[in-house]
Amino acid sequence: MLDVQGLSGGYGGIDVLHDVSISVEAGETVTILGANTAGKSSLMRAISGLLPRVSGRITFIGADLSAQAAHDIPGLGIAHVPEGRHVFKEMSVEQNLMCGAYCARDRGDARARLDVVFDLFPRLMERRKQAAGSMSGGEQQMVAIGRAMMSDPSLILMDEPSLGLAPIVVDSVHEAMGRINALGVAILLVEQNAVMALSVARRGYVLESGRLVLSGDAAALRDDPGVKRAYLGV
Amino acid sequence: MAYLQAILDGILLGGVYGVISTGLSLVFGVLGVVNFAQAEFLMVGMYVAYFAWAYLGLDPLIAAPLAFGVVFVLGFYSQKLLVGRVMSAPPAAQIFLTVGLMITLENGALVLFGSDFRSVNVPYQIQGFRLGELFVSAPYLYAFLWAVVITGALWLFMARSWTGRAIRAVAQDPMAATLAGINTARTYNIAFGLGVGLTAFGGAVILPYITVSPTAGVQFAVLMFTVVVLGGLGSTTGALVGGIVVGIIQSLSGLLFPIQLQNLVLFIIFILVLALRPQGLLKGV
Amino acid sequence: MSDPILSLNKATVTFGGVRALDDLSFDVNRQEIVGVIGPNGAGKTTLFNSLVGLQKLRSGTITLDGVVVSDRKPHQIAALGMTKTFQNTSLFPDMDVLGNVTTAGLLHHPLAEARDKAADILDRMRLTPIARAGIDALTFPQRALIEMARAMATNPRVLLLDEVMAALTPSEMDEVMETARQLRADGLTILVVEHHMRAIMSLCDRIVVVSFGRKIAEGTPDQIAADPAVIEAYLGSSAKEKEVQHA
Amino acid sequence: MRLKPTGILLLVLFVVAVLLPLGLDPRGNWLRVMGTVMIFAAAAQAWNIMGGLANQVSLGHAAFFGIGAYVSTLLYINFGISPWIGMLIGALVAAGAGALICLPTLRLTGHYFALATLAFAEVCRVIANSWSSVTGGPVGLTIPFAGDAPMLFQFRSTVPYYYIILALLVVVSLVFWRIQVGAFGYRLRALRETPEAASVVGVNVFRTKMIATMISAALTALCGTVFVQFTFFFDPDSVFSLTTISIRLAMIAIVGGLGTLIGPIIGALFLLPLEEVAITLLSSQASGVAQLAFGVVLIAAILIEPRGLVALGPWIMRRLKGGQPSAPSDMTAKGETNV
Repeated sequence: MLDVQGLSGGYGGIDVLHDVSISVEAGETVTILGANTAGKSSLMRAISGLLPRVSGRITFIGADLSAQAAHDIPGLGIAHVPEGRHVFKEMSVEQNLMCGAYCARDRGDARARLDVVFDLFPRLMERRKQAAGSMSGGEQQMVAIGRAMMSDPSLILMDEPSLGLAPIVVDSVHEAMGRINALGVAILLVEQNAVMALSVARRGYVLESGRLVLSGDAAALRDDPGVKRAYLGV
Repeated sequence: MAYLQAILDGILLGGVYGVISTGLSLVFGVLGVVNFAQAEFLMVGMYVAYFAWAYLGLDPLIAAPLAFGVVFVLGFYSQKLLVGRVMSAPPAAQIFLTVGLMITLENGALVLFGSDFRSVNVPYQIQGFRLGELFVSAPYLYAFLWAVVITGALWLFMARSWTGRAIRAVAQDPMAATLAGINTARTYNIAFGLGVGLTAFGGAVILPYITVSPTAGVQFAVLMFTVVVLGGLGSTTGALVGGIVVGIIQSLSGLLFPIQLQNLVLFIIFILVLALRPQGLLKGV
Repeated sequence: MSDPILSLNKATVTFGGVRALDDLSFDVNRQEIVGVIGPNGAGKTTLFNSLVGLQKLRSGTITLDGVVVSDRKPHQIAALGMTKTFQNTSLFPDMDVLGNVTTAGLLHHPLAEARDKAADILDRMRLTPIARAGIDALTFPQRALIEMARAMATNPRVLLLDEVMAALTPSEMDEVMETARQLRADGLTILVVEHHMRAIMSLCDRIVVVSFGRKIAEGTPDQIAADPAVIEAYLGSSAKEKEVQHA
Repeated sequence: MRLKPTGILLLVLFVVAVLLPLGLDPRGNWLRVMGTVMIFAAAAQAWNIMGGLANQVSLGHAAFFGIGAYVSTLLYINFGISPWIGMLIGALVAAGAGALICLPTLRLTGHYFALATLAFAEVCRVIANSWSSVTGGPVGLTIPFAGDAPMLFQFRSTVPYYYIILALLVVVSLVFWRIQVGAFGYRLRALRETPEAASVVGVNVFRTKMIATMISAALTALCGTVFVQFTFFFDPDSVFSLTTISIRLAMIAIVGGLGTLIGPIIGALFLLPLEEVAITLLSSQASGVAQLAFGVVLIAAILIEPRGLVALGPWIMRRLKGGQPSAPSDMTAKGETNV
């Protein structure tokens, strides 16, 4: 479904990605592992059109993404939950979610989709009128994921969804991912918490300094010394 | 009683200040650009309403939506063709661009319309209502009511419409807005048009009690900035409250100080607020 | 051999309700190279900003060679001998490389001397060929090296290096590490925040591990690499497991 | 190396300026115009210390300009103190005002700072208009005529004024240059975009900005005094004006080239005669045409080349050397628009 071939790119004169190729099949969960500054977030940003300079080929269900403006990409069915959540702080939970439906293929569906999200995160239903900025990190993460789900995506990019969250909250985010995947939405996950990521994902890629160094089944990666090395350097 | 009357006048005046300043606040809140030319768009709105009255016989209150429309288009393209091109430039470039726009609009009006002071003639111009011992001037009251209506309309638009939501989303987090599929550049154009359009609307409704000339905007410039800074740059509800506060201050200081010093009071408030609470007095209250 | 030049005592910083630094205490000895590591968002950059005075502590103190510096301004702390480099670099864009380093030299020298000193530092770091280059023209590794050169020009006694090795090639990294060791031999104390574990393990005498603003481990590189709490903080674990309290 | 052509150009301009009165009718309009050009070049140069080197864009320099004008004139009218001395006192007062405005506004940057300085100048204007017993109010002040009295800063001919103004421009430019190349200039440039990095390597950001503001204010006040000695008459709306002083100073610097020594000189030489010509040519037209052109030029200058006319220098040099004009197309467009 998503096919990235020979992707390089970066900011200004500096390349942070070098010849990266990955793919995601429909309905599958794939994780990208690697230490900080390995280029994981940049890869995500390249897919959703936010990386200023990109070369290589990115196609999504046959459409060439590099020809699209960043704001047109969500409409094609790719939602991106950015690192740091980026909720609209001064809007209520419900308004945040509605913004997510801005690009949906059928806006008339927005109310119905709201129910899907509330089903996913009952907590958001309870807090629907609360300003998103006043919520806890975990709740904000739910808002961010819920907002992404509002656009009725077929692929969702999640960048560090457990960053800075307490363990118990990480657990519920983890759980939600399973339920989202069960709805038929493919997930591309970037996660510092490698153990968690590999327990959710079917396959994984390992990036080191912007280059792909390892890929394979989650189970195989879990025992691969290369993963530990990429993180701890030992 | 004189004080009560002054407060009443101040509220009526302040409601209009609120609408005028809401436009400025909207532009800043969404684009992060202080539009030094905002007051000149007010002047343009006044001229639109004036000519609608002179040639079409329209009451300025009826022509106000027309003023909004014309200035919206003007603003949309000002943003698209001019301001939008320096959005990522340092503030100095933005400041000078809007200052250039200010000079251009003011003198463009001077070239086109001459320096004459023009005023409209409407039947309710000198009418009023008695409220016990208080006097309510009809044109002030109508302008105030219109201001309240348009503010309500703006509020509904921002809360309910897709475009309104997009504007707020872009204002709060452009990156997340892009990821939600919102075209930020287009949203900026709309927000700028909306902001200057609202200010122009305010210019039209005050035409029954004020004269228009190419320099008509200037007297509102510092006033607008004071209102907006008082209410918190970027906060539209703050601008409305700030407008009424400034209206009352201005009206009361008219009782206490000679006319020339009225503005001084405003300026001093302005500098003090900037210095002590640049995020605005009303924000977070 | 406990001779701390820098001491943190229960340093706490909060943003909103979040505790970015939470009762953090540790010492750095003279001429030591100490690494600070921890997962993203652990508070490492906040820690460095607090040390140089860019971030005020909510409570606790920071002492530099017996002087309490946690209530001082950044330029005063620089004058007392502690400065830092910036992650992702924050060079002065309106000056060339030499100008950047010279400006820092002005802290203790008049202009002409500061310029000579800057040229000398650039020479020692083998950066003379780019001394007249504008900042825009530099690659990221070059910028990181200029950050170091600029910090050196303030004659620091304690130098904080914030991710200078990100995006360096292995040989460039070796060069930076060699420079750091040389500086230490000349009497400097160095604190390093780095994601690159291999570099930090081979460079540092001691490592402090921070997670959620708290110190979760402290020790030699070998001790740290074997520490289960550290491995958990980095690689994560099943969320059900209790957080391991490490003494 | 890059300074060399600029240095030669400045030298040429200086020599031309020195010789100019020999060629122009001493009673004619053009000598007065050139005097005005140089006053505004000097004031814009003073503005440039703050706006260009420290990147603190002030839209309120009329405050300092007007303070210079009022202090020296009031001291002369009321106490008979020579404007030569009043000018220095005015500069001190303006420096004090600069420090005063710095205290509350120093944390402000960009738009907020521009707004605060704008309001400060407006406060000065309103006070001057209202405090009639001292300032004469909106009627303005006329400097009593004393004939040829060099000690009192008065001359019958325009020529001495012309040379005094030239000297003023040279002094302000030297101060600017000294700051630009000196240690202080390093500190200013360091803090303009990256104040945190500057402070971490030892720059006292507060003090540095404050001193820059005081110097800039004092020099602007000197220009204010000289300006009113030159025009004999002024009122609050002319010396404290937002458009004809505050914005004009900023505009001259930005059109010429922000933060450069030659920028304000080029900017003034370009804009003021343009304005003069426009007024002369278009006097039969509706008023406002010249100002309109001003606004358009300002917008065009920012959109086409935010670095100002100075950025054209290298392009012109390449053309002069006969090299292939490898300038990108927007450079060509700029050449046609501005030159």
